[in-house]
Amino acid sequence: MNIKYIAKKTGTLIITLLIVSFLSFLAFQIIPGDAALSKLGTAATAEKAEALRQEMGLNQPVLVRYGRWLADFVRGDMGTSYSYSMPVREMIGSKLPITLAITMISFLMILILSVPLGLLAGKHEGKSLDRALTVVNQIVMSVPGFFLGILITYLFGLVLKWFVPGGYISYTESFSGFLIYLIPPCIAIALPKCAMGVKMLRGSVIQELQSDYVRTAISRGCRENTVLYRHVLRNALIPVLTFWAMTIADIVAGSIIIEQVFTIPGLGTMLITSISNRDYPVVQCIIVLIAGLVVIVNFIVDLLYRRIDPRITGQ
Amino acid sequence: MLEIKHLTISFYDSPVPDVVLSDFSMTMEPGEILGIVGESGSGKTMMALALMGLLKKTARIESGEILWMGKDLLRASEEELRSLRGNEISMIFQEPMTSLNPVLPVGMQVEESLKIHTDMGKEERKKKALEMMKAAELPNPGELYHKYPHQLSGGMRQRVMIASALVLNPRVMIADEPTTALDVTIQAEILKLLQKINREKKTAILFISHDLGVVRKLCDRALVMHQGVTVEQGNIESLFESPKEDYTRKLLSSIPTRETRLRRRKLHE
Amino acid sequence: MSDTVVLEVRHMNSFYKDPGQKRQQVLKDVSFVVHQGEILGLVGESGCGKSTLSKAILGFVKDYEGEIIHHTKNPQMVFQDPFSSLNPGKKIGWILEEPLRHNSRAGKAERRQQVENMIERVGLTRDYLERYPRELSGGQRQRVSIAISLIQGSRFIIADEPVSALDVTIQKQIMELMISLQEEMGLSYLFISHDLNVIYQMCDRVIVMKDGQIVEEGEIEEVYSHPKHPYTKQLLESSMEW
Amino acid sequence: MKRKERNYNLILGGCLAALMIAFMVVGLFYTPYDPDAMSGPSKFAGPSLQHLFGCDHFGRDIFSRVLTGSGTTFFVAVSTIVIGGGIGTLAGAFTGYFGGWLDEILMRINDAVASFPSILLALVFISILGPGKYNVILALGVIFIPSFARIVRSEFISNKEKDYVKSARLMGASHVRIMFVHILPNVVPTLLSAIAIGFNNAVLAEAGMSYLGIGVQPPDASLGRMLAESQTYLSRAPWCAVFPGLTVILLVLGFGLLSDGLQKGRGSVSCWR
Repeated sequence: MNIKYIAKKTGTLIITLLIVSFLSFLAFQIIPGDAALSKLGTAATAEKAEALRQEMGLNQPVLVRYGRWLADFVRGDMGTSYSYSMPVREMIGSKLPITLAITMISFLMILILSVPLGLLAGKHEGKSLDRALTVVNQIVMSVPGFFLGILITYLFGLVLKWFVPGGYISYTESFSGFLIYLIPPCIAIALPKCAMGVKMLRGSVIQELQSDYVRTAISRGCRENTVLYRHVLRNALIPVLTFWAMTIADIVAGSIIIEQVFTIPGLGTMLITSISNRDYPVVQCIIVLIAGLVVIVNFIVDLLYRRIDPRITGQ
Repeated sequence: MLEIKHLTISFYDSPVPDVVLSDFSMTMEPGEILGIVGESGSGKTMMALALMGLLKKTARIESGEILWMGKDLLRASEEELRSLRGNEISMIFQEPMTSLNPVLPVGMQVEESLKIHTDMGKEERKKKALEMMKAAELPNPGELYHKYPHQLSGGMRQRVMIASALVLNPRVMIADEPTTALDVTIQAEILKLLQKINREKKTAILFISHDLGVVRKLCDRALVMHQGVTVEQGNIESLFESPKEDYTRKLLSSIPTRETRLRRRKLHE
Repeated sequence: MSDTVVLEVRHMNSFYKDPGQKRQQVLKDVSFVVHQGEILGLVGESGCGKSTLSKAILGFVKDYEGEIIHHTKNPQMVFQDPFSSLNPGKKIGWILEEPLRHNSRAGKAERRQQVENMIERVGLTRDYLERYPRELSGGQRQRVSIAISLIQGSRFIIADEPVSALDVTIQKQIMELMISLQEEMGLSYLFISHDLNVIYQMCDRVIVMKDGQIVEEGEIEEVYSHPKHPYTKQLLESSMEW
Repeated sequence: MKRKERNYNLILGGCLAALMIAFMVVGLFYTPYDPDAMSGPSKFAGPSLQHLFGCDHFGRDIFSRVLTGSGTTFFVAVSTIVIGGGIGTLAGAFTGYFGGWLDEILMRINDAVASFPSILLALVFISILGPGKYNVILALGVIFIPSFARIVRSEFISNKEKDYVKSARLMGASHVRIMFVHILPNVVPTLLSAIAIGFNNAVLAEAGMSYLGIGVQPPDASLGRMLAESQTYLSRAPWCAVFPGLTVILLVLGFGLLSDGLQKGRGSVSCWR
């Protein structure tokens, strides 16, 4: 029934992806210095550099180069790393599952924790339970994820010895060991975001509880919980949905830092090394991938919005 | 049927409690239309909300009784109150747009009371809801059943509210300024509908309004309120024809009518 | 009775474009005049185009066809919602003085004098000048709105549902104030309302609008006792009956 | 009318934020020890009266280093807010007030930029500009423009629709006067709250980037870098991590509460980063 709407949204999605990838591409074209020079390193001479520029197509207009790069990218050729002289695709391919796993686990943690707590706090607004939660929330929210990571490493890794800091287990070795090792870093990412999620949902529930339709529901004889779950929850989730979409993007960004704390060799670690090495093809590829992820998440949220809120029409 | 005795309500929003309703008493008989008239801040809405148990947390009932069939609702358990709401007493509000849940289809909201208070099956509920929507003079109930509130006009939304309030055939319906947000022509239709319902279903209506003209035409009896105090009460005729209190007189003389005018007209030829 | 005209509206058409939807005509060939010293009522239900019309007359809406000719300087407006028509962050005195800062060469003391005179003219005392809008009641704010519209010496005022948000007793006071000012100063009003009784009490002539068109126009008594258009009849009946 | 309840968020947040600002400003001018002076004997010394926060692996006084580090953080955060908030407010005011196609285009760009995590965008900037204090300021400043622009714009749009703006037009006030004399003062509470959150985001972003080694570079001291260095000696000297971390937490907590307090009673749940 909504095929037209979805088709329209998909069209917008593709255009956005094109723009975002073009901007990312462009950003790395204006880097001071010359890709050919950085690739040649100390062996650079004027002639060699010129020849390499020809070979790499650096003398052609930006749009042509973008088109070529995009075509290659879509075909799976994501360029070659300057530092390691190996295809970026291979380098990234093995790291991507790690970052994806971190993102998914953290996001699940956030959902599982923040929805019940947010509802609970909102329902009991002003009571001691809500006040205690709010205070804890406010403090947890202020802890930077990487510092939380350090604290967790110290307390649970070094003092309690529940896990071995730095003892990363690759998913090719043992998948369960891999997942277990990811739990502490995911907690470090999830907790502050979770606190924000609770705050958002609490605020949203409180606001919705004051609305007129709640009064109507009570006047029909609804129980408190029926009011909360049948009437309020769906309305309260509408503003929180945007927050969740942003959270996924934030988790990916947060994982870049947390990977450093727990020495996990994921995309983030590679991104940081590549930035320090000025290994632009790798940096560019990772940025484009993350940007793509953000755009796609927003696309999904848009579709979800329409499912949850009948007022949104497909204009 | 319904009797309120010496009801006093205060708000505790500020350090000094604010009395919004003081020593309010009234009775209501089955099948009558009782009007409560007053300007903003007269406490008329607070009284209705207290009746339904819908007061804000910062409001407190200081004293008094609300007797329903002889039983004091203020001392009743939450469960007992709940079984009355939507079943014996129901309510419609001023803003039909915000009073309906925006994310639920209209049909579901009309039949919600049935779901709560009866053990009717899905089909039976739907049948009853459609019947009620028809009684509320909604065109095309079958189609409207699946629509959402934002797809309806203001007048239709208020009809949906009325249908949902009457679906269990309650003894009393409280109508809090039900036509204030509507255009004159729509207002007239809704008021006619209320009158028809009162006549056909014998539903008593507690009609709260600031509009004396409407109260005069619709109600059997009325109460005039001012700043939380009942100024005067009685049947419509005596209240409007021979008001005893100054405030009532002032209120009556302020209504814009077509019998008086405030200035001499200028004529252009 | 002078026949000087203060406002002419000729063959006005206005369109509204919904994003993605078709163009809708909000005003259809609307023409009328307001005479010096008269109160012209404009009645209609929500969506009939009255607010577009008033906005266009004051230049807030520029997207229209036709002619709007003012024969007075500085036409002003009294708004419906007294809570939003006064800047919440400024004192009444500051707000009242603002038009003088732009339009008069008077010095500070002189401006202050004018402001004080005006606030008393609309039935408030000088100490209101030091208050914020939120400290005033609806009726008092509407008095301030009227003062603002008059302080520049305007002779023509559009009053857009000026008493609709008020309680009846306050409503009457504001209507009486508007009438006494009108008589003293020889003002002309375009008085917009949805309440036929209010229009009846205030106005000399009335225009009935429906779906962007003027369906009936004439002297109050004539229109109210012998309505010609079926819509006018329906309106009158709805409000008579209730 | 109501709202007599005490605004604890505002009081507590205000005090904490003021305390932290004082701490950071002091850090710009004064430290009890030279933050870079190494000392063999006090290597890994625990917290004591001489060294309140203890010493690190070079025997440097952590209290002094936290002071200068916070000073740097303060400088970066304030400069970021000045750039982002200043340009963002102007852009938001003009686009919100006038609307039109320029507004459309700017908001599309805004939406796109704002849906990306600021750290990620900062990484892109840094990978292009190179690390360092001023590049961090530039990167964060530019990245924060859209958030401010969006907030100010939506406030201007909702104010623009109010009758008092029409009334001001009828009074003869010019557009610029309406924007900055009539509307802007009503936007200030929201703007202050946004500034508090923006400050927090700047602090967190700077700390994160410095932790990764691509933010503030030595010799500038920075809390993030201290945290990164402390990790190697975590089991031996946890205080090397705890005190810089605690400083960041208190800072963020203070400004977070402040922002909440400023927003209280305004009904909006902030969704901002």
